[in-house]
Order: sequence, then structure tokens, then C-alpha cells
Amino acid sequence: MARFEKITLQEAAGLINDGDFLSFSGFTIWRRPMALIYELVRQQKKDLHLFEVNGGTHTEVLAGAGAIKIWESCWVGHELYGKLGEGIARGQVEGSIIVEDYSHAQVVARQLAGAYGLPFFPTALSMGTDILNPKYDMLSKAGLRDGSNPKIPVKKYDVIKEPFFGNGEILMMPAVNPDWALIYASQVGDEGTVRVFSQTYVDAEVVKAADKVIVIAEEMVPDNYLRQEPEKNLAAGYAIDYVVECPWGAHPTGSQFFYDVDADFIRQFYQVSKSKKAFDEWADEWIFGVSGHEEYLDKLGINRLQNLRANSVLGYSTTVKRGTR
Amino acid sequence: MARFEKITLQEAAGLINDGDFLSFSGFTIWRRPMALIYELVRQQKKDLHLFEVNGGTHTEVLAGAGAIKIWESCWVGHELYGKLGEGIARGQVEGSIIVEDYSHAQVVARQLAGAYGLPFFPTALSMGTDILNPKYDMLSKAGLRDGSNPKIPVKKYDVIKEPFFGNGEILMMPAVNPDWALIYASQVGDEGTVRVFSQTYVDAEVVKAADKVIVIAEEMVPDNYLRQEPEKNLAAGYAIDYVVECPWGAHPTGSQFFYDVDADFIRQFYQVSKSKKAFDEWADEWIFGVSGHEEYLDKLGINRLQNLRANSVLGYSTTVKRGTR
Amino acid sequence: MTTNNDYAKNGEYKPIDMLACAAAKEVNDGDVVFAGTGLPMLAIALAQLEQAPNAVCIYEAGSVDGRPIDLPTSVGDSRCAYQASIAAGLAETFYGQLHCGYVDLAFLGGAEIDMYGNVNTTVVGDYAAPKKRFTGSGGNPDINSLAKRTVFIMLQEKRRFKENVDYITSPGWRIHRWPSGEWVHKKEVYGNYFFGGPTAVITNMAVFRFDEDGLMYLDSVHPGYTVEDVKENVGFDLNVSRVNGATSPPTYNQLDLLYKKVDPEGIFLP
Amino acid sequence: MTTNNDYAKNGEYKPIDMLACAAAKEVNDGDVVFAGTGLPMLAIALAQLEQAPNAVCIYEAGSVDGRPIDLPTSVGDSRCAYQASIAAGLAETFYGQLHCGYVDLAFLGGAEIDMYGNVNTTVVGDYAAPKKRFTGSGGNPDINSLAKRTVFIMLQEKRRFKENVDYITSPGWRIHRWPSGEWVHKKEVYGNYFFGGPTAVITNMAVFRFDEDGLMYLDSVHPGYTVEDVKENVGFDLNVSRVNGATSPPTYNQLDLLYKKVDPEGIFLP
Repeated sequence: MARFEKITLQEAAGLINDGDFLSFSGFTIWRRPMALIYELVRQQKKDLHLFEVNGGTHTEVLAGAGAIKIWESCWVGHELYGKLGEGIARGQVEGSIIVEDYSHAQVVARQLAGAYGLPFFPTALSMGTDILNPKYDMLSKAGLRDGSNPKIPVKKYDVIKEPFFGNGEILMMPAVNPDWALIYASQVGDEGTVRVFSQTYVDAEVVKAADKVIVIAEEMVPDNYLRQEPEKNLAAGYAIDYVVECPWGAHPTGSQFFYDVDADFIRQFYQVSKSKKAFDEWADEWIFGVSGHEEYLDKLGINRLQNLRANSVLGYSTTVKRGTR
Repeated sequence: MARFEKITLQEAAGLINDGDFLSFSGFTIWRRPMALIYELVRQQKKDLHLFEVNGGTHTEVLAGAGAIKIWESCWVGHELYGKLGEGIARGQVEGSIIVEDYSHAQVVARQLAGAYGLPFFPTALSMGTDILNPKYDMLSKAGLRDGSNPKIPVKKYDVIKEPFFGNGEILMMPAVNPDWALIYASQVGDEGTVRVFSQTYVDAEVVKAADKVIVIAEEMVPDNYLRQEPEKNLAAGYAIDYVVECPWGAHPTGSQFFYDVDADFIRQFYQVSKSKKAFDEWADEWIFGVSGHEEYLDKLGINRLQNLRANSVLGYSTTVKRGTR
Repeated sequence: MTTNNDYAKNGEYKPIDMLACAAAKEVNDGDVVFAGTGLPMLAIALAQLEQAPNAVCIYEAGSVDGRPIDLPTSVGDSRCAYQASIAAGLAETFYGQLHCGYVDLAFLGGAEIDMYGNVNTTVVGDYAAPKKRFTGSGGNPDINSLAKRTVFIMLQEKRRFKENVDYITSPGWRIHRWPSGEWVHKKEVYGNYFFGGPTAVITNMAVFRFDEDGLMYLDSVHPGYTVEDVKENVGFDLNVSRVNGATSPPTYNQLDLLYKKVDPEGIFLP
Repeated sequence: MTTNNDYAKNGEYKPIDMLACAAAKEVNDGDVVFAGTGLPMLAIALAQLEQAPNAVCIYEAGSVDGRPIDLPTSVGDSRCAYQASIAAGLAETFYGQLHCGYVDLAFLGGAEIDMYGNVNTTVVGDYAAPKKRFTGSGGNPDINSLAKRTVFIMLQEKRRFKENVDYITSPGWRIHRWPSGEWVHKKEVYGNYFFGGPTAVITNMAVFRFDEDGLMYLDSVHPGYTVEDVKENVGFDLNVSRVNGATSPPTYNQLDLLYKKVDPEGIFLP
């Protein structure tokens, strides 16, 4: 067990090479490592290979910046604040991004196998769908299932006859073990114990499945505190490699018990995500136009952020306007 | 979702038929549904088929009573308070109990598959051991792998060539789905939410894998209370079928944050478990000699039980004498 | 005298209200419901306030039987986990609950549907060179795979009710057995994992159900629409022989619940 | 002058103290250790107090990096979870930690061992008609399967160090490939899951290690015993060509820690 190294956002992004295989904490517009995503764009990373459950704003920031070469997932959008993943959609339609589709639970099957060190995970979920249509295996079409990349299985899936109960055929999904897990966590202890609040999504599996783990932490706290309720923790210190302390690091996505989703920000982003030109202008303002995370926060301003602050009992903002009434 | 039914220990045991396939909460000498086990013996159940992780005092009570026909597990003993599972050992040596051995993690693999509704679970753990020696497949030897019992897979295990990464062969363990899960839980809510304290063992998987679930609860509490920290709960109300409120229901095994293991009781039991005659005398006193759980507690007496009471901060007794000093 | 349980009249409710109320009726008391974001949330919340107080809702992001006091905007929202029985992650909801076999009813959406209940939420056109990309599957096909009953909530448009959907994202009653591609009944592919399939499609115009052969038929038409209106908005030859009259409109009580209790902030109800 | 780091003299310590201290030395600082009940607990606790303050201990019942302030009597004990980093269950420890590949060192016991490090904790005699039943495998073979290094702690008796163990519960360096039964190197069976294997056996008399071919050899003999003593208590032809002198006895400091800090209640140390 090497103790994690505390680094800066710039250093964290600097560890990622063009072409690296990334996975993320969170779900759609919740607990995404946004500050690190921005920094990856600032450092102009290219040809990234993404594997994730339901994607979200972070995916679209990378897509808009032209940083993605392969996207393996099942969904992308901004929930209520942006119906589609416009950048991924544009990439797929134009052919600049190789999109490999799964069902959500098939993504989870691959991550569970990766996390548990299993070569595959069986599932009956989403059999009979075009996800399994061999014509639509895009990594195979791109010649990437030739075994030369150990991170890409030679088959998208397999179907085997179950040998124990005469239950017929079942699907098997290969493990996924990305190079990096980029994690936003609610709390990290001084010895590296990781905790997230509310639903845990696949955060634990993403941590375990990756070769290396970078955590951006909303706050760092004494490990002793986290160890008083060890059943609430997600990962032990030896499972993580780098930590960046980064308050508001998930903005504009939400972080339960810290702040709510910045709906207006995402709505605006969704609009600009519809064209390369509009995205570039937006990025000039919000990514390249600020020197880093602190300037980004300054630009957002205290009143905007305060409005997103979670009510400490409920875990979400009770002041932010969400609907039309 | 049918809401659980609140019943008595006698009614709970009455639901179990001779020959039924049972599984249990807990681990060795911790959180075993002992009050229900005693009642099964009192009602003279026979030919039971057990599937469990590391067995313990409950296994040995059933073995001593001659209630077990098939024991599928990986370990039995009383930890520091009784080195061996004498009843199971005697049954195996005499041939009165069919013992099917696995490794601990293979048992867990079977339970995970059962809990997740998967037909099997892959594992690299304990390959190359005599557990997989076909000569030692005792259910097969007994002619029980002919497919006539849907709860017994036609093969003990399978080995397949992993099709995705050229990783060679891997073991696959069949799912297990017992008729019953007999669970001791720390707390059950009035709507059936289940919580256990400290390590969770395989309690969640045992609940999910079984067709029907009986929970004996140390205490019943408002569901609202348990729902304040939903990340600490083990099962939702719809997953359980019957509840018995039964304080001290795990004695002599321990229940973290309620009471410690009754080491003296188990040491004494271990001695009597070494012969059928001694066991019968012990059972006459402690099982048949009391009308039920309340009389059993009366017989133990308040001072003995108070000494086992867990310190509410530490979760275990700080007054019970554990060692030689 | 108008009581709360009287039906509202045409013009007193919006199409989305009708949709939510018709969908809510599909929930039986005690159902374990696995629902997606949006209208499904309104439907399950309304049902819990009316005929199904013991229905339980699972959201894929990790909450089981949550009791939001503020309507969630997504299944990942912490509002979903408020007073939940369990808050965990996707492994728990997809495998520990859904694959385990607990789920009675799925409440899902879709962009396109065919007469077998196959749903597309992925692309328009050939997948290998699509004209348009939607969000993708999300948990839709997973939840639909193993729920005993699935109710789809959709917009009624001809281009959405198609002879063949461009891509089968979510499995209906007739599907392909991959990798061979045979076109067979869902039962053939799922074997012992065949628990059921789509039982209803609810749109802004009508309620559709599926017959014994897994073919969609028109069950009831919402007030203000005719069978012909519906047929004109369906791209395949719709079986209208079993039409069962008009769908009951929302009651005043339901509208009250929807606007005052379920979605007072106007998140999904404008 | 006697300092705390001086070695205790023969007679000033018990065989079990020697065992615990010799075992503790196997822990490197920062190791992720997966340990069983009993002596392994003493060894890891002692190591953490001495050369390996950053070693982390996993117990199979569900605790990761616990910091017991009272010695646990079993891995299921709530004492294991005190100030743990994670308290969960067996799925987490066996699959989320061990199978995931995090474990550096396994600390295990055994009833019988052969020259390849195969260990029996299951039966005496033919398994199908055994003379005696032990407890069974527990997590021993699992932990041993994927730990990078395994240290076995055992009693030195001729009947325990056998040419062939009656039943291979826990896999050494040469094992059978089942179901065919071929006798091969562990590497052949485990493939990409081959991370290592038994590296030491520590008894009340000596320390044994394994050579490049996975064969056990005598490494050091505890004070008070000779190579001959050891050979007489081993049932196979033991390689003594690499003996490396005497095992260092416990230091006064170690004895102090063992009796005053690690096991003051006398749970494992009489």
C-alpha cells in the first residue's frame, strides 16, 4: 500500500496521456469530476477512450472539445436540463467518435467484473436487443477487437449455454479495466478513506476496476471521523493513488449534501453544445478564459453558488428554482 | 409486495418442512438465528439440507439433533470456543450426513449468483484444490445430481475457457437458491426494512437468494428511523416474508452492539457436542427442558446476560472475561 | 355537486395530466415498480397517493422505496433517496433487485415503438451511419427485460409508432436471438428469465395493450380523440377490434394531487 | 545493559511467542494483509506496532483496515471493525478486495502441509470415507489463491509435514488442474490469475521458505533446536542445504508488546 499523493488539478490532468482509457464517478449530472474534466480540456488532451454508465455534462464537455475517440456507454444527456448528448451525437453521426452502445446494466456488468477481477459477468439483461446485433459492434468494425489492445476484449459479448440448471442461454459481458478512474468524492480522509453521500452509483466499482485512481475531494477530513461509521465508506486508502482537494469540484453537476445541480449553467451549456462554434466560444469563456478552478469559482460568484448550497438536513438546495412555478 | 407477517417462533419453525433447504444469516458464532434453531429442534425437524458460509454453533445444534441430511458449506466450528464442528464431523465420518465442501469464497460465489438471479458466478478462487476433485463430489456420489431436484445443480462446478482476453480457464460456480433464509437481524422496521450492525457477512445475499425469508429481530423499530440512513440498511420490506421479534434471539452467538458471544455457553456446548449421548442430555436441558425462548432466557438469568451486554460505544462487552488473564 | 372524484371535463386538464393519470392507474397496490425519470415519476407518485399506497419504487441510480418530499428531477437525484429503505448503487438496483426478480412493474419512456412493443431510444436511421442520435438505452431495456409488466409512456406520433423501429433498444414480445439473429418470441430468448413483457403503452391520445401473441392493440381512446385519430398517428396496421371505450379522464382529486402535491414546482407539469 | 531491542534468552519466551514474532517479521510496511483468526492476528498486530505501521489488515468477514483496541477472537468479531476503513461483507472482502488483486500477503494456518506448500484443513484419510474431519477450508484456500505471498503458521510435527497431504484444501506451488487431474505448476492452473503463492512456513521450530521450483527448504532454525530436530519432525525429504542460521528470537520489546498491548487478556497467549 503506497499512501496516496496529494497533487494539484494541473498535476492530476498532467498524468493523463492522449489516448488513455478513462472512467468516472457519478451518474448523469451528479458527482462528476468536472474541475478535472475542465483541466483536461485546458491541457488539450486528445483521443481519449471513455467507458461509463449514463454519461452527462462531463462527457459532453470532452466531446465538445474534440477530446474523445471512443465512447463506450449506454446513455448521454443532461437529464431535464438538456435532452440529448449533442456532442456525442454529432461525433457519432459525423464518424469522429466511435460509439459502442450497451445497456446500462451491461455497463454495470462489465464494471462489476472489472472491480471483482473476474474476466466476465453473466447477465440476462437486455438480451434480444440490437445492442447485441453483431453488425453494430463498432469497435470490431474499426478493427479494434484484434487483441492488440489488452483493454479491448476480442468479443463485445458472448452467449453461453448455462451448464447447471438447464436454464438455456445467458449473456456474458467482458470485464472492463480502464487506465484511470477519475473520481469526485464527497469526503476523503487524511489516510485516503473515501466516502460519498446518498446513492453510490457505481463509484466503488469504478475505483476498483481502474489501474490508477485520481480523486478530487469536496473536502478532506480526519480518517478517524470516517472510520466511526465504516459501513458508509466506499474505498480504503490503498485503493486510491492521487487526491486533489477541490471544493465545488463537481460544479455544475450536483453533489448531494453539498450543492445541487446548477440547472441554469447546464441548460446554457446544452444550448452551446449543439454546435462546435458555440461550444468553442463557451469554452473560451469558461475553460480557457479562466486560469483554473479558483478563477472559475470567482466567475460564478458567491450568490450563484450559495443558491445551490444543499440544505444540510435534506441534502439538496431548497432555494434554487427548479421548475416553472 | 406483500407486507411481512408477524408470527411467533413456534409458527416460524412450523413453516419449515422436513427435507427443506435452509440458509442462515451470520458467520461462525455471530448473529445466528439461534432461538429459531432451537425451536426447529424442539419441533423435531429432519432431513434438512443446509447451505452456508462458515458454519457455527447453530449448525452443530442441528447436527447434534440429527436434523441434517445434507450440509453444503466450507467450514464449521465455534472459533476459539470449540475447535471443530464435532456433530458435522461425526455425521460425515459415520456417513449419516452428506457433506459437500467448497471454499468460503466459492460458497459466496454461489450465494452472489443466487442473490443476483444469475445462473452462475465466475471465480478464480481455490482452483487446483481437492474441493474440485470430481471423486469428492458427494452429491453426485449420492445420485443427487440427476436434475430431479431443481435446487441441486447437475454439476458441482464448471471450468470454461474465458473468451474475451485470452486469460485461460476460469471456474464457474452455480447459483444457490434455498427454500428458506433464516435470518437474525439487529433491527427490523415496522415496514420491514432490515438493518444489521458491524460487518454484514453475506446476510444481504442470503435474504435475496432464498425463496422465503424469516427474520428474527433483536428489536423492532420505526421504519422512519432506519430510513434516515438508508445506506446502512440491508433489505427492503418486500424482501422478507415473516418477522419474529425476539430479543437475545442470537444467544449464545454474539450480536454486535447488543451482546457478545457467550463463550462459556459455547465451550460447554462444544464439550457435549462430542458425543450423541452428551448432546442429548444437553438438549434435554436447554432445548426440550424449556418451553420456549422466554424460559430459556430465564434459565440463563439476568446476571449472565448482563455480563454479555455490549458496550454501546464499542459494540462488544467489556466486562466478559475472554482470555486467561 | 362536484366531488373530488368526479372526472374533469375536456379543457380542464392538459394532455400531460391525462397521460400521468392513465399511467398511474397501471400501478397495483403492493407493486414493486422500477421507474425512469420524468412522467414515470409523476405516475408512480400519484398512484402511491391514490390506489397504491403500498407500491414501492426503485430508481436505477441506487434508491429503493424512497419517499421524496420534493419531486426528483432525475433518478440520480438525492431527493430519490429521502427516507428510502435502501440507498446503494447500480449493482444493487440492477442485480440485487431487478435481476433478483423482485420487480413487478416497469415504467419507461421511448422515442419509437413497434407493434411488438420493441422500443428505440438510440438512433434514427441505420445504427452504423445514423441520421440522429438519441440519448441511448440507459436502463430502459434492462428494466423492461425482467419486469413482469412494462408500461411505456410515449408521445403519439406516426413517426414514433412504426412498423419496424430503426434500432431495438428495449425488448418487446418478438425479438432477435443474437448472435444468430433469428426472430422469435421473447420467451425463446429469455428462457427461465422470461417473466413477462410490455403490457401497456400510454400516450397523450390513447391506451394500447398487447394480446396473447404480443401484438399491440388499441384499448381505450382518451376523451377528445377518436379511434381514427389514433390510427392516423400509428405507422402500422393497428388492431382496433378490442377497443374498450374511452379512457377515464383525470379526476379533480388527481389534478389536485398532481399540481399541489406531486409536482408543485412545475418540473414536469408546465 | 539490557535494552528493549535485545533478544530475549532461551527460557524467557514461550514457543508461541517465537512463532508470533517470526511471523510478524514477514510483514512489509504498506502490505495489504489478509489474515485468519488466531496467531495471524497476533503477528499482524505486532508487525503494525513495529516495522509495518502502514500495513493494512483485511478480515474475510467484512472488515478492511480495522484498528481493534481489543484483540478480536475471530474474524467475525465486531472488534475487527473498530475504526475500520470499510465494514461490509464477504462479497467485498473476497471479491472487491482479494479477487480484485489488492492483497500482498496472506497469513494463514494449516493442519497438514506438503513440500509444495499444499495445505490440508479438511480431513484425515480418504475424503470420501474420512477418519477425521477438521473444520474445513474456510477462506484459507481463497486467500492463498490470489495473495502475492502466503505465510503459513503451523505446529511442527512429522504427521503435519507430509509427503502428500490427505486432501489439498489450499493450493501450493504444484497442484491438480481439475477436472482432468493433471499435476502442474500453480501458474498453469491460474494463468493470468497467478500472482504468487506460499513464501514461508513458520512453526514453533523453524522458518521454511520455497525455492524457485516451489519446493520447501529450511531457512532458519529457532534457538534451542537443531537442523536434525527439524528434519525429524518433517515427513518428507527436507532440503536443508540453504539453512541460513538461527532465527532471531523475540526481543524484549516484542514480548512486551505481545503481552501488554496485543493480547493483554491472554486470548491466544496463555
